Amino acid sequence: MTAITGDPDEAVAGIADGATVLVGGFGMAGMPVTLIEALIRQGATDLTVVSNNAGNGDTGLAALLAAGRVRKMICSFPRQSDSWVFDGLYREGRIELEVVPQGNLAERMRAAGAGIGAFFSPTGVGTLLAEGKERRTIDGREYVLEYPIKGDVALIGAYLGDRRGNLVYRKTARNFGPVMATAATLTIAEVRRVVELGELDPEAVVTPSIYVDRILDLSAAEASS
Amino acid sequence: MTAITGDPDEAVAGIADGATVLVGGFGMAGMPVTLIEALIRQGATDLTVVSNNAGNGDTGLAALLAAGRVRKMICSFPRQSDSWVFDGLYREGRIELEVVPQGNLAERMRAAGAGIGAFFSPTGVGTLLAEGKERRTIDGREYVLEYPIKGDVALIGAYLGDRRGNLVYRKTARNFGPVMATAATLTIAEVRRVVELGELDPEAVVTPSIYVDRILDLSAAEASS
Amino acid sequence: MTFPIPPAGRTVEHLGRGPLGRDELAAVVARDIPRDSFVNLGIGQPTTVADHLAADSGVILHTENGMLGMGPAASADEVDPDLTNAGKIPVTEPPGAAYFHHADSFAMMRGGHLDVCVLGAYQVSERGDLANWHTGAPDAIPAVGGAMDLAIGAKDVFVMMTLFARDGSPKLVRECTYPLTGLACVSRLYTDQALFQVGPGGVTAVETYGTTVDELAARLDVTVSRLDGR
Amino acid sequence: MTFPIPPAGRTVEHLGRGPLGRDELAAVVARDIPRDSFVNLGIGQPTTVADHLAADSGVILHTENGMLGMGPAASADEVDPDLTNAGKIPVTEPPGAAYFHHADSFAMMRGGHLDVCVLGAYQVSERGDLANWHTGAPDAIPAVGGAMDLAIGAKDVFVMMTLFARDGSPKLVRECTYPLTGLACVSRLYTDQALFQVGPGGVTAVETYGTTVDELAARLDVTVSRLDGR
Repeated sequence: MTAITGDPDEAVAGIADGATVLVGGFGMAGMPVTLIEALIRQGATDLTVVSNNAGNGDTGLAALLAAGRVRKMICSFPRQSDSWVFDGLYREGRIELEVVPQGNLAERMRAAGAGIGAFFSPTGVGTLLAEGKERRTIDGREYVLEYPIKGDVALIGAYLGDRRGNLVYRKTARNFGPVMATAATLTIAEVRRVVELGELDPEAVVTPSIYVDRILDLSAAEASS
Repeated sequence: MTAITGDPDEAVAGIADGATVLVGGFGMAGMPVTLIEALIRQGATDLTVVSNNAGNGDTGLAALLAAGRVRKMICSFPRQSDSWVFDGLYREGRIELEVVPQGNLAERMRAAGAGIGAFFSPTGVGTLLAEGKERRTIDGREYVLEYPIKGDVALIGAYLGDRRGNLVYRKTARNFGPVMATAATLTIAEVRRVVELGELDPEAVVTPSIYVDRILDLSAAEASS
Repeated sequence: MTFPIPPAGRTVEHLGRGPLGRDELAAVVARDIPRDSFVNLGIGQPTTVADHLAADSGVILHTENGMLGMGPAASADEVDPDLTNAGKIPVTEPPGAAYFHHADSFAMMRGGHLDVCVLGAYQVSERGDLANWHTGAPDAIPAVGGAMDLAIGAKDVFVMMTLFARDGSPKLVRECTYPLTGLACVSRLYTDQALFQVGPGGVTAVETYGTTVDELAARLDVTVSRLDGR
Repeated sequence: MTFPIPPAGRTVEHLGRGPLGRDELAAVVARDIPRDSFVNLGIGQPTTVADHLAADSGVILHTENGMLGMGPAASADEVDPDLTNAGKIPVTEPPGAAYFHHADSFAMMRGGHLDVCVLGAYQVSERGDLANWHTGAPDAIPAVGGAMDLAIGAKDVFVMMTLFARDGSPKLVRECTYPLTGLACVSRLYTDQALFQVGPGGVTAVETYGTTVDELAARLDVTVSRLDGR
């Protein structure tokens, strides 16, 4: 059953030190900024964060990094024009980095959510990022074996949720949210607004409630703050 | 570019003898009956058909089987209360059968569409249906290696298509259609009606036009017949 | 009638009555499905469990053909050929439902997201092996559907069946003789004669209906423990 | 200015002019994208190819962050932070678009459904190996994004780059010295000096701009063929 709250601190309660945290967003689109700010207050540390980027500017994921809470980043594209927080930590040797091709990153999380033990991907064959990985030729094409990435927690941003926990997204802010929601033990979504049952079109629900443990209703959060 | 026609015979033109044809539907829901009828007239034979069931009653897939065009069925559930056509052919040894667990069937087609070379599935481990398959223990759990199922052709039923070829489905008639659309070289969809560009909600498109080669517009077919 | 949830740690023998009827069995299964669970009910008898879920149970039904939040069977004037359950029976769409395609539906199962799945069976072994898809008879047409996916695809797999076949042979066995559907996947076995836990710890009777644990143990070829260790 | 599509089977040397400017290069790439193609334009210079596609080209743009049918960059009053391209630049949504999540977006790429993908590069080898993600410099922070997925994820991979680096060394090479993005994946190489086919058959010049095939061959360490076999 999905718990719905307007309190960001309640939404992130219980995240443990050492947890693997999947963080949605592609750049700032779909980034669960309010949940990340709450996670900083909550204090969990020694985290492994899985996210496409390694933070932009000084807010959101960048602020979590700046607070020294992240031991390791697993991402596809850490180096951006505004990723100075990560860049600094990395150059000082204060953060570990695993670079994963973006599609393998998404598919490895899908595999975790879909109960797939491992899969052969053609992406990265013959490159540095496939070094040490099992390789196989299937039907004349080369593949490397990729394993699931499972999260203890997923923090995602969606557009609307209903009272049951079904989610819809908005435009390209959808990105990693639906995949991460399936891949974590505890999925927490921030949404702009929670609507009544029946207000979302069942044909257009992207993340069914089974994948959503907690929803932070940003409209309620604003109303009470 | 998606070709749109109101002529069922034009929609199925060029399907070759010996082709592997993915046929959508779960029972009759989502079954592309008009396309199958056209395929019977078109005459392609020696087909391998991949579909969840092996025909119901005397129409659709059952009629294709009855016409003697199918060499082999790959399906999860051939035996149904109204699958007398398949049952008869099978007992007479006139059709080959590969039974695949339903989720592996769907995932093997997804793999074909997604460029995955093979994947480790926990489904079927230790059963007759996994005999002879590569087995591996990953993280303490047993898996069998499953390979993609690729179609030369997919025949699917959808609800609406737009002029570009984007598709939406209706309720549980969605079933295998979206997966099969990704897994075939030539995807042909029958839809109740083709709508103008912009009439489908971009958030709710299930099968983007890139996966759709031809659309049979049933409303146009009826108007002209 | 329904039975109260048995007290933890004690095996309860319901005597002074016969074995459970089909409806009673479905009611016992329904009783044990936790509130607000996500549940898949298999084709056939398991489908009837839905009729015994309390209106306020919060249970959300999954159907393998791509729906979460499935409603009850459709009445004659509600029938929509595009909306069926896994048994191809027309059902309804209550508010809050969601549709998805087959790969997503089975990802949901295979990924272990369902809380409970209820299945029928030919045989269940003391370790929880399940045989429910194929009699192995030479003239039988094999058909598995989603059975193997469901067997490995829920946190708890409940089986409901009669404890004995028509010829009197037990269907709870040391080793399944029918072709397997899944290994060590069943956690609870609901029968007309008794409710058992099965698994790595072997067979434990939770409740009996119209018979005693000792009487049942005498008729079975497996060791049956009691919750209270007697 | 744009160049006509060169006649089949003949290498064309456009003399009496200098090498292509960036806009001209983008126009040549756009010229060679077949009508009604599904195309992914990489971050940076490849993005500018969109500006040279005819309004009636029928080309449908894919962006890795989950959209098919992407529109042009958003003007100031159209900016929507939820709608960007892979370079995180705000774009627009024309009628007929479709959104999907990242796993679906990369399944579309990896599954070979895109017709053309246009990428930048540090180096391309005569066999079509691509190096475009990492300079290998010890202090560089590695960042791959979708480059490796794109490299293997389209029926045709076009690369656009200058033919020579700032230090004058050729970027079309026998073997890439930069870390690879993908093996034997590039089919056509668009440069300021010439358009080449690369692949199993080695390097073939299709067009040159302000120079001759012979002049270029003298400056490159690879064998350059002509379409007409001379």
